[in-house]
Amino acid sequence: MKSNYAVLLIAIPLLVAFLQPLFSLINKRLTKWVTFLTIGFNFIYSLKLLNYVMANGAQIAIIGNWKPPFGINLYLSPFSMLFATIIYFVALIVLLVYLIDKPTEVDDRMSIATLLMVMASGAITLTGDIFNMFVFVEILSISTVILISFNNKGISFKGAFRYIVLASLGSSMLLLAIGFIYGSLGTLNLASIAYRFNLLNPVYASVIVFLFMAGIMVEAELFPFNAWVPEAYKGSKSYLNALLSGVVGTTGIYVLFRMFITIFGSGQNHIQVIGSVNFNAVIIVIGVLTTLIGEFSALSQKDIKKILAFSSMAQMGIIAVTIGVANMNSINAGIFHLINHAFSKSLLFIVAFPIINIVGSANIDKWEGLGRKNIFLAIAFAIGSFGLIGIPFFNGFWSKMMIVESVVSAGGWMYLVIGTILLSALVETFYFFRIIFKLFVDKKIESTYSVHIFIYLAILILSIIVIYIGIKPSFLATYIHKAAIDLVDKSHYISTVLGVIK
Amino acid sequence: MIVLKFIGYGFTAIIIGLLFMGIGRKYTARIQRRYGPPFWQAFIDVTKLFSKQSLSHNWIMDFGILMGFAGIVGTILFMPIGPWHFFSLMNGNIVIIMYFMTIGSLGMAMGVSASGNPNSTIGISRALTLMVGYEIPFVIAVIGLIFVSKSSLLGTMVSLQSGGIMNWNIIKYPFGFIAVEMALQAMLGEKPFDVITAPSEIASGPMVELSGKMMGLAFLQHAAQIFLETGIVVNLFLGGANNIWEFFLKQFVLFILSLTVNAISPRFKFEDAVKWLWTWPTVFALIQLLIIILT
Amino acid sequence: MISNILLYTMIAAVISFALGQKLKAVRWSFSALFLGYVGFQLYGLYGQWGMVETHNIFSLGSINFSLNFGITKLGWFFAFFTTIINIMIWIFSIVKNMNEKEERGINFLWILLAGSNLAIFFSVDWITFFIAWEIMTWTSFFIITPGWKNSFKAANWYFILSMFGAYAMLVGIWWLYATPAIHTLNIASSIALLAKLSITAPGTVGIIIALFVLSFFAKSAVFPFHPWPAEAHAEAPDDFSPYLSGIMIKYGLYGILLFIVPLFIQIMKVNPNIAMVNGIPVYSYILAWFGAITAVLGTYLAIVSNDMKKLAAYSTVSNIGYAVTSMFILSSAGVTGGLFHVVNHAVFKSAIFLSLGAVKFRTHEREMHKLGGLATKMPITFLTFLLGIIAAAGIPPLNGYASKWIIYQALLSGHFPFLTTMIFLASTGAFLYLFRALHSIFLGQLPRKFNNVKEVPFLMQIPMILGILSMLGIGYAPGIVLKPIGLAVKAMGLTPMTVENTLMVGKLSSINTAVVSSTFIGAFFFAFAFYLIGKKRHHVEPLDNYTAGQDPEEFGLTPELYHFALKFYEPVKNIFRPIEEKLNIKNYYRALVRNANSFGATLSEMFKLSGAGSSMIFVLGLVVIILAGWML
Amino acid sequence: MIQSTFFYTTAIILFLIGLYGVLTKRNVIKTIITLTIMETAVNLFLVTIGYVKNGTAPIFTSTISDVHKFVDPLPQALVLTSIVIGLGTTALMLSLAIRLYKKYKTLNYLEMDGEDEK
Repeated sequence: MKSNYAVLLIAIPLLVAFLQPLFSLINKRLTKWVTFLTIGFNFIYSLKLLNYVMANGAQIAIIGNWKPPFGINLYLSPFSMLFATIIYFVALIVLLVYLIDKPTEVDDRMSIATLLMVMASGAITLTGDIFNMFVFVEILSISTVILISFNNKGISFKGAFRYIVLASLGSSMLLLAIGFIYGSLGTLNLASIAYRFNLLNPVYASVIVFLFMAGIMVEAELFPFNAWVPEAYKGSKSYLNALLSGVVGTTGIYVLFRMFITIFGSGQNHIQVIGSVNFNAVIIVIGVLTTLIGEFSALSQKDIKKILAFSSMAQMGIIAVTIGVANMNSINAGIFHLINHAFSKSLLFIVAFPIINIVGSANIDKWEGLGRKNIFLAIAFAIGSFGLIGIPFFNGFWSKMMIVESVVSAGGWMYLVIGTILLSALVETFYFFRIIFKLFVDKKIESTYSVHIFIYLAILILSIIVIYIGIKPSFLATYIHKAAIDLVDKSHYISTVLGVIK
Repeated sequence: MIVLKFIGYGFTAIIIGLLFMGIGRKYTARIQRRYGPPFWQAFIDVTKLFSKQSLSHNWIMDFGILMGFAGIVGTILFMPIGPWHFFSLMNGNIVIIMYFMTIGSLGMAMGVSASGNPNSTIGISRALTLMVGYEIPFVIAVIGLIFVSKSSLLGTMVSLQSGGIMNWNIIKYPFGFIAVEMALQAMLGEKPFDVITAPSEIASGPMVELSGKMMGLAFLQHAAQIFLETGIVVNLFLGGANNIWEFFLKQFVLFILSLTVNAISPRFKFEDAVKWLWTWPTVFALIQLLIIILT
Repeated sequence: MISNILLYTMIAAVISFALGQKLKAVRWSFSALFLGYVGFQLYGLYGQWGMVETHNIFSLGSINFSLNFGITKLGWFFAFFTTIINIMIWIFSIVKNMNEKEERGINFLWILLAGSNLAIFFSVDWITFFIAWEIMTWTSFFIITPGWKNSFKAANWYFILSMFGAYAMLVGIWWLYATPAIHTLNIASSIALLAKLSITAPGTVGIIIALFVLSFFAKSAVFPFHPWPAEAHAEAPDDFSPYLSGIMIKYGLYGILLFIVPLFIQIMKVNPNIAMVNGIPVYSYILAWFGAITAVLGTYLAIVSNDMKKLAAYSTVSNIGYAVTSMFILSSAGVTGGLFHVVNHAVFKSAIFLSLGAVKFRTHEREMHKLGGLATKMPITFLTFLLGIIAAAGIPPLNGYASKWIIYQALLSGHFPFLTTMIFLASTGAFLYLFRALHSIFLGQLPRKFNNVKEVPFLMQIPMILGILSMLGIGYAPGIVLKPIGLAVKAMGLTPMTVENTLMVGKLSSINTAVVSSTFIGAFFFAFAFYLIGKKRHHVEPLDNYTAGQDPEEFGLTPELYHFALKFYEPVKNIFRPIEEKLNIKNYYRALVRNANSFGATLSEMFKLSGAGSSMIFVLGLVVIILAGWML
Repeated sequence: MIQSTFFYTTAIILFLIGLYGVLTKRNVIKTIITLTIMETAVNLFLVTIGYVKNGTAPIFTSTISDVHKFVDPLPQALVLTSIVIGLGTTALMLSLAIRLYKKYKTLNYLEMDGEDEK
């Protein structure tokens, strides 16, 4: 069974993380390279697996020869592999910048945290066991907190502390939900939960879904569980924010997708989350509120990190809406948008890093005239924002078109939803254009900071991807199409994991 | 031939206009218990002006004055004067007439404001604003007439009024006539609407910097304008005319009417003039329009 | 073929970008030449109606995204005329950019804009239309921003309103698509299907129309979106203002002609139970009123503004108002008049803005009271402006009156007395502001600091002279434009007006433009004869003037002091002041923006609470969600 | 059964106490303590799920072979894991508290001001 080796995606980073102290004995900078190479391996291997599952359909990887539902299994499908690949990819690009960032005392420890974080995210996308998921979510939040607090500023600690408080609250909820699930269904395997979830008393099921939602929405940056977002983003380094939004946020939304559509979902054409409550509506309302709050809050900010933080929050809200709408087109659109957001937002965060260093401030008012100093960075920032706003022939355009289409076609009160979302998008467009305008103002900036070639490389790769998806989205469309089908097809998920059910 | 006809039309308009002006001065003087100049005084003035040296600040001034005069003369060609039609009836379109007329205003305005005297410019700004004032009631009244005659041609309107005084629009649509008559007072720049020249306020306004033949041309323009504006009203409301003398007579009646009001009125404050035009005549014109639409 | 042209445009844009900072002259000449080539190609496309080119982009789920370009009569007409005007403007900007500081990448954006301009007119499905629309919006935003010092604020007025419109259109497009009875993205078939749907579901059709109308109105600055041109046109670079005013603002009108007007015509044909006023649907009548209000409002705002570019921009708004009113009359004359006015306005307003640009190029002054007496210094510019305002005022024999005449024909023959009155009011008011601009800039006293001002370079004069010629030409023979318009009108399902080169036949009357022109010339010669009779004139200095007997030097009179230009129409302002204070849409928008900002600031405070506070939000939020969830 | 109800009730009460603390305490240390209380409550809850009255360890021996008497081992495993995670979290939070104190010389969250804008 080839697919069983997929465990390496989790095992190797874990192993390397524990070995990092040894490497740091040789040289602290070495740990960075080790981290980079490990994630590089993960990326390449997951890409291979992605192509494998694209061709051969979903696979499971069994750990310790315990067949599901008794043992722990990994579920390798186009959807999970696609997101694992994207997470590893974004992490890889971010690590490119991390490699050349100026050395600090804590390089080795930071490498461990980064490695664990990326490992946990990848593992969350792959795992087929709910408790396993919980553990990885915990690892994810702990390592994220560590990463944030390494910046050694008051606000980093504040942000980190706020995050860990909320994450603990969330994980308590998550654990309660898992307890309820186990108490009622007697299993922790996702597939068997999916198989039997509709047998539950609807009220009981609703409690579970609510608790689960509260737990995972902390990571997914959805209101009202996202109070940590601005301070944590502000507190950590700009390129690490790319990990926060491109990896943590993406993972959170991934879990929402997987759980609400496949596991808790009804598995019919228009997917409804099982329970006595209209969860689809709840998620849509949460998404809309998040979008509205995120965009309007971003409008009033001057600090680029906070602006981008609020913006990521808002984008997560938009994707949450697509989860709630839950028809085939909206799921396609949501996946597409999640991918686009991961790329564009990472690009923006990474570009912001050298810009902050050149200008010496994260305040956008001080960014005036950057285009004269370094046109490349300015254009890259513009590309990232265009991708995010959805200017035609940049990636975000297509996914936003699809989102609008799917939400509008749902009809009814969705017109209100799309109205609010587009209003927020208008606000977003405004504040991004404001920044871009400032970049190209005619003003002189004095700075001696020279941008490292690796940063350029990272920016270039992401810019090219953003534009390439914009011009030729068809190559991504095949992946998304299969991923969406995988996501929606509940019975296929169950039968793949548990074997054919008599 | 056509050139001769053209010149004939132009001179008719000028001569009649100057005659009216002369008679008007005499008439006003008599009302005000003065002796007044002879009725051919206007001709004497014009001749005198053309024989004197004139001052000009630049070529635009000359050009503007010429354009002003040309605009009015050109407009007269579109108007049926009793049985006379310069063009075929098809062209006597009220919309074109109203727009062609403005060449005159624009030309005059351009000419005098090129002189660079603030008094004349103030006069022009007043003239243009007043134009907005009087054109509204005038246009509303005209729209009503166009609706009833289903044509915007003056010729058609005239022919619809033929056959006795009871067919005249003044009898059929009296409110419209009242509105237009009020507007005509402003069009002719007579009191209480003589805010444009207002000699005691802005030193004759537009005319302040004109002299010699410039002044002469302005004089001629004014004469032609009197002819044109009264002529339009005659065509619209007084049933046109079967021969030109009848036409001139009707024009003269209108002109005397307006002179009478002029002789006994004070001057409006400028804003009040416009406001007044937008209230009373406009209300009359609207009443007329509503009557036409609803019947 | 069309895709090739668009592709070349992209390539040209990249080439221009690659040419670097130093080769300014090469770049601008290259792009002007390129545009000439495009114009030539477009001319060759005449007659190939119905040709469609499809490029698939991708399909996902049940949607298939593709770019479809085709040639419609209306589209070709717009594309061709805008390109011609565009060439005029670009010739102007060669010199402008060579002599002034050129923003990096501006030319690149210009070429992209020209490309999206074509794409808008050639798109046959809504997705393509929307894409072109968006590209046009953001490129123009970036072209406007490097203009004057407040340009960013100004561009935002434009941009936010435009984007608002674009999003409205986006919802409209997908609503169309989501409606089972329509389910198409093709523009032409969506019109037919919508018209049919209006029988069974008038509400849906009404909302869809409203969404599209919002978008088009926002772009064309129809009331209540009228504030943006004054900001954007005024603050834009001087060579871009003609484009904004001449071409860009017409996209909304194109949209109306492309979609709304044919839709109404179709609805009138297939739907017997639609509510009608005066023979047109009530909706259409209401929209026509929007146009009329715009016309009057634009005129008023132009009258009271002191900035010359603002004045011209408001004039544009009011002209758009005429065109909108006329189009929504839905009669043959109405649509023709609206369309014709669009072209005429494009010509004369570009000429006006070009001459204003020329004035600014030499004087660097924008407020009118600081200028004056430039006519003798810049005769060609003056002549362009003079003829431009004559055309704008609708005075024969220039082009503006021909379209205004048709508009009046349409309004009067359709029995719309009050609309006619509004339009007439606006049109008469136009004299006020146009003359004011003429006087304040070109006539009156020449300030001493401008004593050495020269006429602009010859290359800059070329487009102005072209403008003069085309104004005169169209005024003399409107048929050359009206004939292709007739084709487009016929394609909408109306009987086109009878026109010949110099003859326009209306329902109420007909007009021979040649006669009108020759009358004016004849009258001028008549007047000139009098002029020759009179004694020779004598030239004096401008300041040698009537001063009520005072010696000018005694009380320190300067040309600047003797130039009456500031607060020119204070009386008009006084008359309208009570109304203006109550109905200021601009303040309303400002308040909206302010409130959005403070709303955002309030919301973001929520994220600065203590750890306990954020936990509170967490828990309370969860409780609320659970409670609300159970209620839903 | 009485006992498991008792445990459930205790778990809920503990959870609510913890929640109350989290929501009201501005002091960093107190927040950490209350969070730990919450975790304990959840752990207690989990253990109770698998609890069987008079049950035995889930190991087959010669004397005990009644499967129904077995206590479910899985919740216990979960709780073990969760305790470990909780330990890690608490340690992390405490270290953050130390850093916060060093930076701001206070443990009251609301008094940690300044240094917000760079």
